[in-house]
Amino acid sequence: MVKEIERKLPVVHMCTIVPISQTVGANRIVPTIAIPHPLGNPSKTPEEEKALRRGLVERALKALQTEITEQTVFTE
Amino acid sequence: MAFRIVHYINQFYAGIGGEEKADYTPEIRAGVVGPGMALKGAFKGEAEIVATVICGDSYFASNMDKATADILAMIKEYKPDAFIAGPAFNAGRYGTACGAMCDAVSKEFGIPVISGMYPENPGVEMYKKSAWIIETPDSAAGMRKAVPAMAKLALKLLKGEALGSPSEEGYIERGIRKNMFYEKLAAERCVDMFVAKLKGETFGTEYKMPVFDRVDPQPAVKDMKNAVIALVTSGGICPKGNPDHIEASSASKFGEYDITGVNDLTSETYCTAHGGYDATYADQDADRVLPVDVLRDLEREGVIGKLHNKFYTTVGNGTSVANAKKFGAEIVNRLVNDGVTAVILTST
Amino acid sequence: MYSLITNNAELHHSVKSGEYIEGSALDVLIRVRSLVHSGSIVLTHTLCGNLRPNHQPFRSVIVDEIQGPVDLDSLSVIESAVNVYQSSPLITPDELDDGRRNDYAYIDAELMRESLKHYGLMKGENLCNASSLLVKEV
Amino acid sequence: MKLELHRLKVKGLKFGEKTGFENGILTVSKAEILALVSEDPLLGKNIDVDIAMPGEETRIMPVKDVIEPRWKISGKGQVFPGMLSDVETVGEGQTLVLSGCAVLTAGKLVRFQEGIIDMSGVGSDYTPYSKTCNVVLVLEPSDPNMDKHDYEAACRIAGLKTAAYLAKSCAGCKADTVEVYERPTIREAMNSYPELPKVGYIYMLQTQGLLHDTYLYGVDVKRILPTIISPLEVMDGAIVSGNCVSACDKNSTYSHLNNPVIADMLKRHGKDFNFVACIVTNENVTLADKRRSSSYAAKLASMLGLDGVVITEEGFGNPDADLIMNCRKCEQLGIKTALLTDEYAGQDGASQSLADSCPEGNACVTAGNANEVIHLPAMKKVIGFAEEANVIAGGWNGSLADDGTITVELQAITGATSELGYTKLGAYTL
Repeated sequence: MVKEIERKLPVVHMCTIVPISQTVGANRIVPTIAIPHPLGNPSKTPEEEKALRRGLVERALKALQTEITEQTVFTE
Repeated sequence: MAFRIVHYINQFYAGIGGEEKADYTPEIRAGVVGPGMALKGAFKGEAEIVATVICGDSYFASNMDKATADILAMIKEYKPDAFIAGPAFNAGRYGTACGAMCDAVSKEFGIPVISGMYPENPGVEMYKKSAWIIETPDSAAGMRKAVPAMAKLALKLLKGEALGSPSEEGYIERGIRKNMFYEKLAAERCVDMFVAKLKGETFGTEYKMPVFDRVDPQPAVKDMKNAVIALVTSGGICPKGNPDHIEASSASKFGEYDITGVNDLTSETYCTAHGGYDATYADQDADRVLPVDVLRDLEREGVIGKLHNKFYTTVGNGTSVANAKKFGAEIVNRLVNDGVTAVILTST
Repeated sequence: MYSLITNNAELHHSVKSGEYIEGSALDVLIRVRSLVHSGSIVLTHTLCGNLRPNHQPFRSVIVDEIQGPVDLDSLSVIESAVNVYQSSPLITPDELDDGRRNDYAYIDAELMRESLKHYGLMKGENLCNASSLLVKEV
Repeated sequence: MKLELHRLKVKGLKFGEKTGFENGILTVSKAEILALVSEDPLLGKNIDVDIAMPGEETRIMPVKDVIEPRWKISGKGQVFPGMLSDVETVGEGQTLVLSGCAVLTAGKLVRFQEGIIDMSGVGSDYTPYSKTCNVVLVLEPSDPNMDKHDYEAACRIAGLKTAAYLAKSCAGCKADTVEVYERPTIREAMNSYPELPKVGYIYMLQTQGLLHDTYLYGVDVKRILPTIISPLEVMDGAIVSGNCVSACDKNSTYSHLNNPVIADMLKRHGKDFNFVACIVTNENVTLADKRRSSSYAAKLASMLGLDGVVITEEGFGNPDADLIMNCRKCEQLGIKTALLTDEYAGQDGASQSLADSCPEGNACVTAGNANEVIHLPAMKKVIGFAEEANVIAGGWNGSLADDGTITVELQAITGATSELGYTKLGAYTL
């Protein structure tokens, strides 16, 4: 799905299992926390969780603003 | 006695109109219409087009079940010996409609069903296992080449003649494995292939391992402050109660939902349809999969121009490569039409 | 902590620790998948040998139950198994006559015997080798 | 290492007083065989010995194993070392082979153990053992509640004893043909044919547990680390099958003895490549074992400096993972691979054939789709238990029709999709 979107629009793939994202052809990849809750962590307080989520989304926006020529995993 | 063929075409090839007529409801006309003429010529009397079904691409896409049932009923009276749809070249919705009708006709009447498409057409991946799809160029310029090949394959299937390999007959490999006795023992064939590989010679593997191809990255977003960001997820997040009944695995559809005025996804309003992971945490707070709350903050703070008012969702669990391809193509078309700048795709 | 996830009742009662899943082989695999998603490691392959989902109704998998990041090998092995079981006809234990049910249960237990011993899960048997000293990459 | 195979061409079978061979006809003494086999207290009283000839309207089922009668007439050790005879290394000297003849063990073991061999009709096209003159042992346990391990071992030994005995009884006869095999030591091999690529054969053996086991010199291969073996030892029965399940792609002892991959690689040795070594490895249940054995086998291949290896899998399901691991690890060490396996692509051929895959596996031959359905005509004579058709893997309730016809998947036919490639069957993509 990510490949079809990439044909026309820049897309950042936020997912937990990076190798799968690479296999299906995503070019901008942001690793996330866990499969059942990629952008959250139930063991944290709601505020901590939202801050965690914000950090990941900001990294995604940074990825969208970065020129790349090949598959890139944004870890910070 | 000539074979009886029913031909399926869309509103454009029937000369009714383009996009503006894409909601044309199914109609059947006796005899030949549009590209049917070329087919008739190619049949040289061995087969004749007894009726042509015409249906608008948009109508078919949004009323697939009803359209299919209505068309099957229309076709029944003409007692066809074979069904030909298209050729659709690289037209996505037309190709998907041709494929879907071929699938339905072959299941209902058990007769040969043939279409013609460009390999990249989403209809190919979705229906190559239920229909014979002749490989065509990506535009109608290829009509002169596509039609004779479709006619020839149709006649071969009708006469029950043995078929050559996909490349010999000109159809796209359907991915169905059939047993056959070779000349040599499998052991000897394996050692032959081994020697060819060692010597760097070309060889044809007997079984192709599934492998993924690549797409080049898009250029970066220059002006994030005025960018329209859209959210798409394969994590199955949808309004409470899953109104469109997106399947928990091998999803056959995707959902489009409006989030105008929605600043936070709560357990009362949103849930997950996904069957591929423990849904407790997503059901408690769907923001853990679809970060609407954070993106609304970023929108308010002017970091991004706007969060697109619609998000798209499907269940990326066992969804076939074909469906994933179809959803992606359809979703990105709608986003481009809505002026979206870039997409955040979340997966579980 | 090593644990056997199985829908084979007799086998479940003969091991030290594990979870009995009332239902089909697919239900067992889905339970294992949730454990893998939260960090558990699959120790025995999730597909059985030589028997299709519509032949062998029993499925047993030994996992090392851990909370932590996803183990990629375990994830690929469990997802491929779930895919095989979801895309082929399925048979459940109660669909078989007793004779066949017992034979399939017996073979399922037999094929796990070696591994259950290796991971010290058989009741009345202590760990017979130093697998517990296995050092995993930290 | 030098081994001569002295082949006696068996064209016919008949019962008689004394087991012996004369101008193409093997006389089988039922009394001698029954006496030999019923020495084992684990076997029941009404065991039977029957014969089945190619072309007869005869069906044999369920078949546990197929063994070619062989007997060493000179050289160290004896056939089926560590299983039937001493553990001494075999693979040199002279071995008598009753070509065109096979011993079949038939009998109920567990309720899904299967294997059909039709001596004529469409079913006979799908098994190499419809072309051999078959001496069939129909076995049963002395006590129906006997432990299944013991009974499986008893059936295995009975088959091997009978096969060895038949060959031994013809030891005096002059061979119709003699094949001579000479194998260099690895050092010699390394210095020969410098212009040819050095290659090997990774020989995967089924080792999942009861009814899914294979033995090397009598050792359960589940317990070994991958090791090097000479093809000539394989010809003397160093590898014996204890695998009863999935009739189509389990390697019968017969197919081990006559391993067609080894035969073809020996034939092309010195022309297309320098066949240096055979590496046997297993297919265990735990992932740790699969990782350990595949890394070990790939390391052996790389230590030997091989340029390429042929890899054959046995069985399907979790063994697919071992095949892919062996392939990927060898390719990553720069060792080119060619794979030989079979497929489970569903009865419509539309499902994914293997449960695992890797991009490195770009050279793959298969012995066909084991799920394809076949309709077997009724046979006049059935040796064994026909009603098993309803319970065997590859069959289903109602497989056996009242008129004696059977509808089953190829999976139920012994050797139909042999992953040693002992069949001309294969598949293509429609």
